[in-house]
Amino acid sequence: MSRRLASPVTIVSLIAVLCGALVGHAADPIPIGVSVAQTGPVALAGQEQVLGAQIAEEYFNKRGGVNGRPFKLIFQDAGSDEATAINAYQNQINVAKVVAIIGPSLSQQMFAAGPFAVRAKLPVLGISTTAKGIPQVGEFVSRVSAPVAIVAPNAIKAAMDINKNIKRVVVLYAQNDAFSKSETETFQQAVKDLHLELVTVQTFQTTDTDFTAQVTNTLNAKPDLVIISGLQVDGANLVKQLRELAYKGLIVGGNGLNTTNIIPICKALCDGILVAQAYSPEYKSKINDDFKGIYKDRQKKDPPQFSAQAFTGVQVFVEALGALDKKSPIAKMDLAALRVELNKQLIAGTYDTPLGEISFKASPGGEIVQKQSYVAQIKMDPGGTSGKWVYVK
Amino acid sequence: MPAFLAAYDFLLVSMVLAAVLALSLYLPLMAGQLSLASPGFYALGGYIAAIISTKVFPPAAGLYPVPLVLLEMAVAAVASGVLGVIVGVPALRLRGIFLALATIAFVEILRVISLNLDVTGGAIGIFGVPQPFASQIHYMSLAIPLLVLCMLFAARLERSRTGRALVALREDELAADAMGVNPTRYKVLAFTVGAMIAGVVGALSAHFINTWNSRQGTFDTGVSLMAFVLIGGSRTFVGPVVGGLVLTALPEALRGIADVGGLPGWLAQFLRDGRLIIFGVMIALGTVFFPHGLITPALLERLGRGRRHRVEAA
Amino acid sequence: MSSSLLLQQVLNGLAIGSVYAIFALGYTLIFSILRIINFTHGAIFTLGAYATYALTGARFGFNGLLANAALPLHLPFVLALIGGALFAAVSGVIVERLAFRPLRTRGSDPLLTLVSSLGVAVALVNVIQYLFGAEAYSYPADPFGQLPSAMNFGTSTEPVLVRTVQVIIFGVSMVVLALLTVLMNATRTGKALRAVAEDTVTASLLGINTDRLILLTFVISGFLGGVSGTLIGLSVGIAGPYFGIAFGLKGLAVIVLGGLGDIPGAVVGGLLIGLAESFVPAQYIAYREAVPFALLFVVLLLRPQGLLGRAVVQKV
Amino acid sequence: MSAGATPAPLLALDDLSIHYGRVQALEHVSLDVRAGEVVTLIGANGAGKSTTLRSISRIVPIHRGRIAFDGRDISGVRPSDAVRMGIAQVPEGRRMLARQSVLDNLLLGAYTRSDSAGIQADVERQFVRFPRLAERRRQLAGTLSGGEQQMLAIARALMSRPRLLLLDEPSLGLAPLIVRGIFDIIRELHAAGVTILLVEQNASLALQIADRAYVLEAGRLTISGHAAELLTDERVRRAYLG
Repeated sequence: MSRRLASPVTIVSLIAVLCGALVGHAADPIPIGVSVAQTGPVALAGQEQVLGAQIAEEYFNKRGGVNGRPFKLIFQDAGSDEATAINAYQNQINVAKVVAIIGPSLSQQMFAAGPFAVRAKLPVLGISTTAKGIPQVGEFVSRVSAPVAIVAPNAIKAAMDINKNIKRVVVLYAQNDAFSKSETETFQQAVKDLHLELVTVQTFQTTDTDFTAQVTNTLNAKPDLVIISGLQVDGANLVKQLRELAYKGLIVGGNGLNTTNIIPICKALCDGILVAQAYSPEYKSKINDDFKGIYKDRQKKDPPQFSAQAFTGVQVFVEALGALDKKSPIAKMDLAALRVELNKQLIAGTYDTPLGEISFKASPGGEIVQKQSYVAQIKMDPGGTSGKWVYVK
Repeated sequence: MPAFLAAYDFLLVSMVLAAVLALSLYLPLMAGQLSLASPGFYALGGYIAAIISTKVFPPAAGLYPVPLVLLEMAVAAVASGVLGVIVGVPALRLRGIFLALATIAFVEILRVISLNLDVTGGAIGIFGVPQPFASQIHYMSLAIPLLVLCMLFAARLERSRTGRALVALREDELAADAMGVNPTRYKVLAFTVGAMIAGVVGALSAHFINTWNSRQGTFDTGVSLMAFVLIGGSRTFVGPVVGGLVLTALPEALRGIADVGGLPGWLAQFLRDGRLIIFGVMIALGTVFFPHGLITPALLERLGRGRRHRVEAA
Repeated sequence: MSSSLLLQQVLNGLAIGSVYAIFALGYTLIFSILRIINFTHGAIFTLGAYATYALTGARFGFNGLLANAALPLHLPFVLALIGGALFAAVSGVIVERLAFRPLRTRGSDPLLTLVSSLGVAVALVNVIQYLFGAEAYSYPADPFGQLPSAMNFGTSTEPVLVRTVQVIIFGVSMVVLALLTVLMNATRTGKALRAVAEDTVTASLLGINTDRLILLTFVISGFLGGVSGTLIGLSVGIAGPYFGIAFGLKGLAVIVLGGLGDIPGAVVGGLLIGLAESFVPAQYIAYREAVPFALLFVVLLLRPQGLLGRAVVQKV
Repeated sequence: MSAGATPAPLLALDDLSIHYGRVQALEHVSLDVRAGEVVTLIGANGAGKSTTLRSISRIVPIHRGRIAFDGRDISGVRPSDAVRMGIAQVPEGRRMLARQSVLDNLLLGAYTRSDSAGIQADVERQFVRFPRLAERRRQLAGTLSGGEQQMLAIARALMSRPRLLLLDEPSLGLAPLIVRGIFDIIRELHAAGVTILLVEQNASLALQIADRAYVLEAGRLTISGHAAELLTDERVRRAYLG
């Protein structure tokens, strides 16, 4: 937004804020935008994110919101494409006048919409945008979704602990997915660093349903370990088909497989997948127990990573707003100043979230620093209908 | 008004760009050729601009120079034109649905190539495309002239000998051939100009949406363009322009309506979550109630005549 | 290449191809009659898969209007499959009434029918999401009883494995092909359908109620779409509302390769594309996705009537 | 309406107007055909002759006027019902179902009937009438010669046991010898009592076999009368027989 346009907007919002202050402003909920994919092919992720965010909204408001003042989430569908994400952002920034935005769901969408937040100077938080380059979009763009650099090698090491004779590795990834593409680069580097032999790299598409060609190529390469970077549905189908066609070795799944949603697809065949996790439902902490409890109560299963990250996104903003309010009361700030200060506070803070303790790097601003990372193995019940993650390390 | 512009600057420019892109599909359709190749050239143009502006000219502080954007647009036009001829000459021997399918294949092949090349950044694409303007609305200074130029071109074309030849081809290729219209030449011409327009729009769009990747300019885009042209009206260049403007705005308008206060909660909720259901139904209904599109030459004639002689119109 | 690998790749190709083929059959049937591409086929295919899921009495997921709801009945899988296919057939009828017939009776530009079918497809996909959410669903395990997950077509030392569900899909698509061939060539209705396909006006002049036969085509196509949606869902789960849409684009390549509107051609086209995909060398797998479209492009330029097809009258 | 105190006509067109878009194809056309008659409609190319037949078969919409068949208004029925009521058409250009066999073309001609024994008998009857078709019964209709296709088109139309046969330009594109054969058949059908409305560009041929005739010019009926009279009518001679 240009200065010329911004200034009238600022004046208008300033007046609005002042008027609001006169009529019991403190009770007005603080608007926080949530723009994730509620329509289009990415909606699977988006719907889980909405659930997580909604739980956070209730949970934190029940605990007094922002120092006694409630906040409310404004949902604007960011769709599954770049243009819709930008339109949602513009709506959040200029119409709903939110203090901060959570989302969009895809890294590519953040590359498109992020600069709009940078120009409007309001903090936005990626909750599932893991491609490299997200915090570099600019000041005001942060994320709570860890790029896989640390977790991925750990998963391979865990596999090597289980099977000491691993030498030959096949890597498969969804080539049309930015997250998988970023993740596989990390995995492939880790394979080389660990002096394993990368015998073949096979690609697929997230929209694929048949993987027999890739499975045949994989089996021909006689691997000891298979590493898969994909999203939940394609990833789980690939696992299923690998197992059905008699692959017996270990499987390491990327972060895309870190969801209970894969269980209905690969059922008993999910057993034994090692998953590099940015979130684990097994992580023990007060906040995660609370979150997991509410989620399980509603959905009768463990929360998936997308929901946990969305919850975390809301939590981070709420706590940052609270901390900021204690330094200088936010009710007295105009919207523009509040947004800028909130961003500073956001990056300065440390948060105890369901993902574990997180904070942000100062450079590049907004990159997540996540204390915990997990490698877990899926243990399926004998019936093959339910299963759980068991920590490996 | 400034508040409106701030909220909808992106949408307004998108609408104009969609209208231009719709014209790129309309031109071959003037000659009766349903080509869905435009998204491919659009994608190509976007990659050209994104690569030039992020890799050839290293990013510098401040705004990206507008002349360089114009240069990228020119490069995109030339590249799309050349590719247009290469693809067009063999493909335009096909007619009807076969041409549509061949061009869909062309777009898919380009998509897979862009997923595999290093220079295009695979699925992640190219990001951080520099901005030539401080505000999105300033993109209008390029988008509007582009639209006007394309409309003028289309308007002139419709009245020219070439335009009549194209229409003759649409009505009856054999007859047109017999009349001395060289079908291949005119079809390739219309196709190539359409390709160049799409490439130019792509180049501008890469800056406009800050990033470019293999999800831009796919089959889905082609489908939208086809809806723009046919719902808008495929017998005059005004049709695609109106179609592009209206249909781009429609989903966002539905979002806006949902935000208007006073609606019952369930209705607002449905408008928000079911936006695309309504959009789809409206497209289907549009074809039923406007079988020749929203804008037809007859309508334009009536509007024009109505202003002059009401009596004659009767 | 070893003979067992060759056999493996051939079988893989046939297995993938039969999925394409069974999807494409309903697609090409509509084309053969109306000379237009019915973009709603992917959505109807998806609807069929969801309907079967509902009829088994399974519970819906955590999103959408019907979250956690379930039908109060528990049909055995085969009955649910038939019920799901019937549901898809009824959906086909509704689609024909809403998106196709009004345009036909107004004599509008056939291109417009493409657009209206696209509009309906967008609406249907989003209705599905609105009702059932975007998550993946999968059918209960072992719907056909205890079958091994794969069958061995090789020796015990050099196994050549094919997933059982793909063998089933292959079998079903062959049976469907045979039934359709008999229907089209040996029955009065089939001959009338072919007459409508060849020349609607002449068919009318012979006393054939073309509207009714077109409707029947949508019934058959919808039924086939429903069956194939369920079968493919059995193989890979229902991957959300866009499940069928992903097949739609590749389905186009399939039906062109076989000759647009040609019923055996759709099966041959599907199998050929499956084979072509399975023979992509491992190191070029990244370009596999382009193979059907490269084939489509080349076939169109060299033989627009398809590999099996005869020259067709081009409408659109 | 026109001549005769004879009983109600089998077919009556009353003030029929049809337009395609803005182009007026027929204006205020009224004509009738009585049972057992051969009536011919002659006129130049584009005068609206085929449109008249197509409107009777109900494949073009009517904008004004009405069509009565056997005393019933059929303006609103669908084409398949018109066939069911007894109106069969041999369309211009013959319009074979080129990809089906001769036999299947015939069987489809009987689509509105369900008496399989009767249909079988009628197929044999057509093969007696057109021995050439009997020889080629398994052949695809598209492979027949022009004359054979015309025979098949007529035979196919007769398969519905029509009470009114509409013939659209049966001589079109055929060699004179074959045309003569086709007209012999029309004469035979007339003798057998089939009611025929014949559209023909070859006016002299048509007038020779018809009982009555109408002349259509630019969508309007201009002259009508007994065929024999029209053969000698100066205006007709100059315009159509010259």
